Amino acid sequence: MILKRIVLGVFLITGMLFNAADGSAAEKKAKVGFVYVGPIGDHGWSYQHNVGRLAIARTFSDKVKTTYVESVPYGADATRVITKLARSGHDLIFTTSFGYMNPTLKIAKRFPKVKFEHATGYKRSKNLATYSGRFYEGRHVVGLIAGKMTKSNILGYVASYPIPEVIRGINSTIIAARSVNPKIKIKVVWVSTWFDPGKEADATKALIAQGADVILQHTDSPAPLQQAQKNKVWAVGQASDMVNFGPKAQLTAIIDDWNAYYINRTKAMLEGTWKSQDTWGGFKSGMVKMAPYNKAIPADVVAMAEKAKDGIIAGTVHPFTGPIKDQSGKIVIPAGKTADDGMLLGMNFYVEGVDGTIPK
Amino acid sequence: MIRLELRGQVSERMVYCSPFFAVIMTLLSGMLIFSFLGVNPTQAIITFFVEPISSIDGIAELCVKATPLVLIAIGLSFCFKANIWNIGAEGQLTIGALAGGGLCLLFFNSSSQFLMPGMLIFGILGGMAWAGIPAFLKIRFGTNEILTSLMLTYIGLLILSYLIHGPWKDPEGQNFPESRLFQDAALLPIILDETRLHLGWIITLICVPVAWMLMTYHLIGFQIRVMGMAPMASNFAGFRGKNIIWISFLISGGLAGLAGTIEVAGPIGQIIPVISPGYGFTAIIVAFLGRLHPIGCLLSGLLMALTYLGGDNAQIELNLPNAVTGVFQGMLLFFLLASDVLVRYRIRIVSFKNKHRNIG
Amino acid sequence: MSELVVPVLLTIITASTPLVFAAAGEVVVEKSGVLNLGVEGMMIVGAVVAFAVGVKTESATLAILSGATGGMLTAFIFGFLTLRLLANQVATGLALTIFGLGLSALIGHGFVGKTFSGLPKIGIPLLEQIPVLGSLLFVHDILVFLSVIAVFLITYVLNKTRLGLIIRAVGENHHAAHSIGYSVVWVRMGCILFGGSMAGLGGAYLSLAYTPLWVEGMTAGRGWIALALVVFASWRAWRAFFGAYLFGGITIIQLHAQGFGVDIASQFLSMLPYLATIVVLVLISNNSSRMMLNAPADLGKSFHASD
Amino acid sequence: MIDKKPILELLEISKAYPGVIANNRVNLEIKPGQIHALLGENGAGKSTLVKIIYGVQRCDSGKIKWEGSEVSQITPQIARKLGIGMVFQHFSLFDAMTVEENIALGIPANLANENLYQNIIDISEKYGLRLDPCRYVQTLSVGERQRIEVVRCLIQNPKLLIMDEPTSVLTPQEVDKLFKTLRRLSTQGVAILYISHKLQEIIDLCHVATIMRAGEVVDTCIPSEESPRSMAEMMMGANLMTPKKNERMISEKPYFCVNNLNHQSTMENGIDLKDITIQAHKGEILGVAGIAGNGQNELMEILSGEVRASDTSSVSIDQVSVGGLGPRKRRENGMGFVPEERLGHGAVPEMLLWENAFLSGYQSMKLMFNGFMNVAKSREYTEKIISSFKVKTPNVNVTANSLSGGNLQKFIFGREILQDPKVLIVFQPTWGVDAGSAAYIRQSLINIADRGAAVIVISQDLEELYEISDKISVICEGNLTKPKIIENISVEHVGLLMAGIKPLENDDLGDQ
Repeated sequence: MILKRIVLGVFLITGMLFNAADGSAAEKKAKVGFVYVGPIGDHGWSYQHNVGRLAIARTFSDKVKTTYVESVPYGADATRVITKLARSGHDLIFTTSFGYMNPTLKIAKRFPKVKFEHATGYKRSKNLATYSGRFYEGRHVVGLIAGKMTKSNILGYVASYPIPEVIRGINSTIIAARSVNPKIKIKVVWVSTWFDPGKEADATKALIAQGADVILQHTDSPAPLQQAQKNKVWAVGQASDMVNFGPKAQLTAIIDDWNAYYINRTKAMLEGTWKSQDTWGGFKSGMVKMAPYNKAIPADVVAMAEKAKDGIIAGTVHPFTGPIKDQSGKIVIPAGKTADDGMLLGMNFYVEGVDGTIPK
Repeated sequence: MIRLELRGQVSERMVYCSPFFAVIMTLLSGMLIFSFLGVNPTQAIITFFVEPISSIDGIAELCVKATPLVLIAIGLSFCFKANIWNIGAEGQLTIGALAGGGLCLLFFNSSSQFLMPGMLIFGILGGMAWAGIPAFLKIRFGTNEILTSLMLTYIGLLILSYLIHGPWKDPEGQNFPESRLFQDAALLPIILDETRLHLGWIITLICVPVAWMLMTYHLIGFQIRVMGMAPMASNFAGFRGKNIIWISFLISGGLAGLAGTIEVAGPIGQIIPVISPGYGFTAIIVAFLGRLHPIGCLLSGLLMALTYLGGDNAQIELNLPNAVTGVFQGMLLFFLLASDVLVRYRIRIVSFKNKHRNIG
Repeated sequence: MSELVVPVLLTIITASTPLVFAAAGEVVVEKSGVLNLGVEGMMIVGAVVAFAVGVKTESATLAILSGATGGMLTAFIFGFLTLRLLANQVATGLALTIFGLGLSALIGHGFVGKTFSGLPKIGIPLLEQIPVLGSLLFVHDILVFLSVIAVFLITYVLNKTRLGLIIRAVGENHHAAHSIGYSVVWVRMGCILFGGSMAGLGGAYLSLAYTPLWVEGMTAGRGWIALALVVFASWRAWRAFFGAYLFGGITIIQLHAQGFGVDIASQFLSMLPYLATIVVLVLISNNSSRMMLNAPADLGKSFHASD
Repeated sequence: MIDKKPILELLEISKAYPGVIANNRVNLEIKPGQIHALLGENGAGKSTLVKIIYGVQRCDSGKIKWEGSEVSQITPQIARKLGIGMVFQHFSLFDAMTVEENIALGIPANLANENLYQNIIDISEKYGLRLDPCRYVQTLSVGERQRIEVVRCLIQNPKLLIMDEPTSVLTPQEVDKLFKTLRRLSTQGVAILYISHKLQEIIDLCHVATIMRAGEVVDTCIPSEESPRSMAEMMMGANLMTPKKNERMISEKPYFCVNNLNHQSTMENGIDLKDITIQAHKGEILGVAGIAGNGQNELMEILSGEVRASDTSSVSIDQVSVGGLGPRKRRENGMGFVPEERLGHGAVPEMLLWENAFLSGYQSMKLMFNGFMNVAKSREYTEKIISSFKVKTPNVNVTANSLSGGNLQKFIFGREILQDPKVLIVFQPTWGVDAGSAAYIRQSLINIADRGAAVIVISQDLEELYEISDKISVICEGNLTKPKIIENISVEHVGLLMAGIKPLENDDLGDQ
């Protein structure tokens, strides 16, 4: 206890010496802050969030000032940066990666007046909302198209880490693909990184060499698409429309579109209607979008894809509708039932049709 | 024409003055860059260097950030003084964090007051074990320790990745790659309310004089220095070279492991996929900037930490990209390293004409 | 069989080429007695400069040349600091990496999302028509050929020419080299610049051919691997070449093995190249006299004429 | 010869290093065919002067004239082009390269062609300097290494050959051979600048001598008209002190023994020790003569315990086996050591004097307190060394490398001797030490023997061994001869033993 007081005393004195520069941030504009896990130049996950930030800046150019901090590592640094944002007068702070969950929760407790939004997490509090995209809906549409476009009946999947988000995407794809072509198999290569263009390209080549003729990816760079273009096979863009990296190869892309959500939440904050909530938006809310379809896809396939998309929006189609068997053939979702969000969020098994096992 | 002239003796004055030259040079060229980027240079410098530490919280954050850097750099100083190139502190930190954190996960129900100290000890042992491998290989097979310690870093990071995606995943964490949150008994106590300043900083402050005494006035430190400066003289005095290799590896591994455990039991509070944003590598620079002296390491660790805090600040306040921090940091280091020359050499400006007369 | 093996081998070639450039360049640098740990920094500057020029001019030749120049200029900073101002080589190299990563992000800011057409494949007439081997060995882009030529040239120059003799002499005993009249500083500066341009070419290969795009941090640690390869190869360019292919090979084969459904945690598969390096290192260290003969005796030591 | 024009003239050459004036207004001229001695103590500025001539160092002021015309800038390349060749005292050779590569590096590029191999063989045969161009330098003896340097010069047909202390590593027989070569070159019109501090050699070989002291030329003379004594006094500027030997009590039984020791060298291309037997008595100085590289390093390592022999019983003190002990434990048993290299072996160059005193004295002088260095006590001990051995230093807080060679060597001797060793083993005690310090060190060796210690001196300097030893053994190719009483064995005899030739006559002469 005595120690604490001494330390406090020392710090108070030093603090006073330096206090001159503080307290100058008396601006009228509301402030919205973003924390990105990667550089905004990754052309993937962080890049798309930054697109959303720019949308806020455009929409509320006279009312809101946006700031961002990029390449913030998980752990001690994340806490510091988020605290710094909260402390420097930000009203709404988006922390855009899973690893920021616990830091954001802790800081939200300390700054009850600041509103926080954490992407892809599941812990909420009064001033901490969560949001994420139902990208598996997009993967369903992609699965249907891939199922129709493949000649070799082998799909290749470049995967990052075996977390539920990624496994869910793989399952959603194969379920959809097998619904139009039961002979299809999917090969998964784990690259153990979110971001290494070279390695992603190598994994793509490995998949192509083993017969895959549609490449899907759950990593961040456009390298797999670019490689597919080079090898003249199909591929699907990730996070943004990557068509200029593979104009011939890209069948479509699953776009993370945060613009509408970010604008809505900022508006709610400005109007005082902001409430903590969990948003898991899909096609319906516009958080997940499909990029324009490749001209080479036959019209009936496009129509089928669009129909599935409309069905998902309408609620008549669910990508995880029973009967769904896991790899051992055991029924995990009985006929007529659909997977609930809890099951989806914690998904850690492969369904039938996936080659190999989930790395442990 | 610039000419360097060897000083007869190391200039004591320059040992202390040269860092200031470096900082002034960095400030000047930094201002140049900032005005080039269209930012008010004075404001940028204040944002970078003054504002981050103009509050108690800021100073506390500075110490939190500096803690692992200083600890590891002190440990590395022992190795580098002995002319042993351990560049695998990052791996030793990771394994230390896993050992310390693993103890906590093993006794996740425990609220024993011995848990936290036990974790710190385990962390030290873990780091020592990982550093012991290159030490063993060097002694037994003469294997180059630069390579083995670097390779072991990659392996350590992959072990972390494996554990966190597999056996150590939080059972209630919806399959996300994070461990349980550590219980309170496992966390380092906060020593300054309302900040994140934790016991680890006190441990660091204790380590500095202890390391200083050990290095300068203890037989162990003496042996290490003799071995580094003149290995033959070390043999002459009858010091055992193998023991010195062991000791210096174990000290640096132990301190890196301690730093790792302090990170997970301090600001992070759980095991996450990225425990350190490269502290093990940054600390190499910190060690050299600190002239391999514990006090120097403390000062250079604080300076290094300040550049990170300043980098956050520059992004938040000035909307400068993270890349500017890297360039700025690089420049600061270049100037600091270059200014070291003044300690041992005198700079003479020689005009070209003059030079010719001298020779003729 | 060849339908399966050829693509694997081709992938190994692309995966290894950037490592070959960077490692072969560093062999020359270290042979002259300089330890430059900033390979990663020089590589990524090379990558971004090459890509930027490539996008602006649409000229592959200009892009490659400027990639080499970018790496060389970055290396010059290192050379100036360590040779003229006698800064510590290890710390300066590490600082160079931090600096290079930052600088490349600044330069590359406007080039994210841009594309480059990639490097055209060149076939060697006649040879390319050999079945299997032709497409494997004789149809590549210019940089792949260049990397092989560079390894041959470096091996030749270092071992068979006077220039190589001087470089080795300077790395072996800089005081002796100075006293018989060689400028240690300039020989080393030349080697550092050469090493920088080679690292730059390695980076250029990444951003022009391997994955023709620019994203921040795209070298993803390859510079460090290249450094490891130099010691692994006990300072011989051709061994660094094979080391790079071995390393690339293990990485690629584990990706392919996954496609075949080999059931090991991906983390353990990813460990293989690093474990293999340690094992090989232990094996060759046992023959320590051979190691010693190749290791430049004055590696990492600063030189000042009046010392 | 006298009316010939000088080939090289130095006018008012000055050069200063921080804290030292190495050359002060030096004038010198050398004529073709002349063997010109440059004589001076260590540190007199000879080496700096020749480095300036060869362009390795630049002078601060002064002029250099070559064949009558001024040379504005000299680098080693230019020097070689002019026709200057140089054999360095510390060879400028590269261990990990072959003889041919080493020679190629030191000659102009146009000579380093495909004929080089044959040229080397031709030259070496012509002058009787046998060399295999394919060998790696690290496998060669010191004598062979010097041949590389000489051949490297001769291959360029030099007009001036500079030799910096060439004989310090050669046997008397090898010296004769070298002199023959030099005389032959001289008759061919080659000027030779011969640097040495060995007076007899200069009298035997040189036509003219220039004598330097403290950076200045103090005298010139014709050596054949001088005696060693008169030249030594010119060189030193004072009268020489010769060590006094006293009658001593020599112990009956040997105190320190090595019995039939065989040892494989741990060094690359080292010399294996074969069946070594040493019996050192208290109160006696045993000299071990030999040419460098004949196993002295290995012997020193074994005696000091830095390397341990496989048969641990082969080394003993007072009948107690110490063969398995390292240097630290051997010191506990009353041994003291002075290795050959002062900087880096006997002392840590960048460490302060008191830390260097601690280095070997911390046990016997009890300079430690619970594992910590007792700084005050270490300083006190250092002060004592400095005062009792007349070490010139401002204080105890200077680094070892700031002391001159002689002062540092006195410091190291003081450090060992003040620990009062029962057995003192020294290796090249006065190598590179100024004559004043050398005499002091020799006297202190005699004094400690007077006090009853067993002393072993391993040295290449025969004069020195004759001055101080009671008995002498010769080491050659790892074999050690039986010791002979010094008065009973001639220098020539020792020279033959050093060269590995066993003289037949009088073999038993002088055995104890």
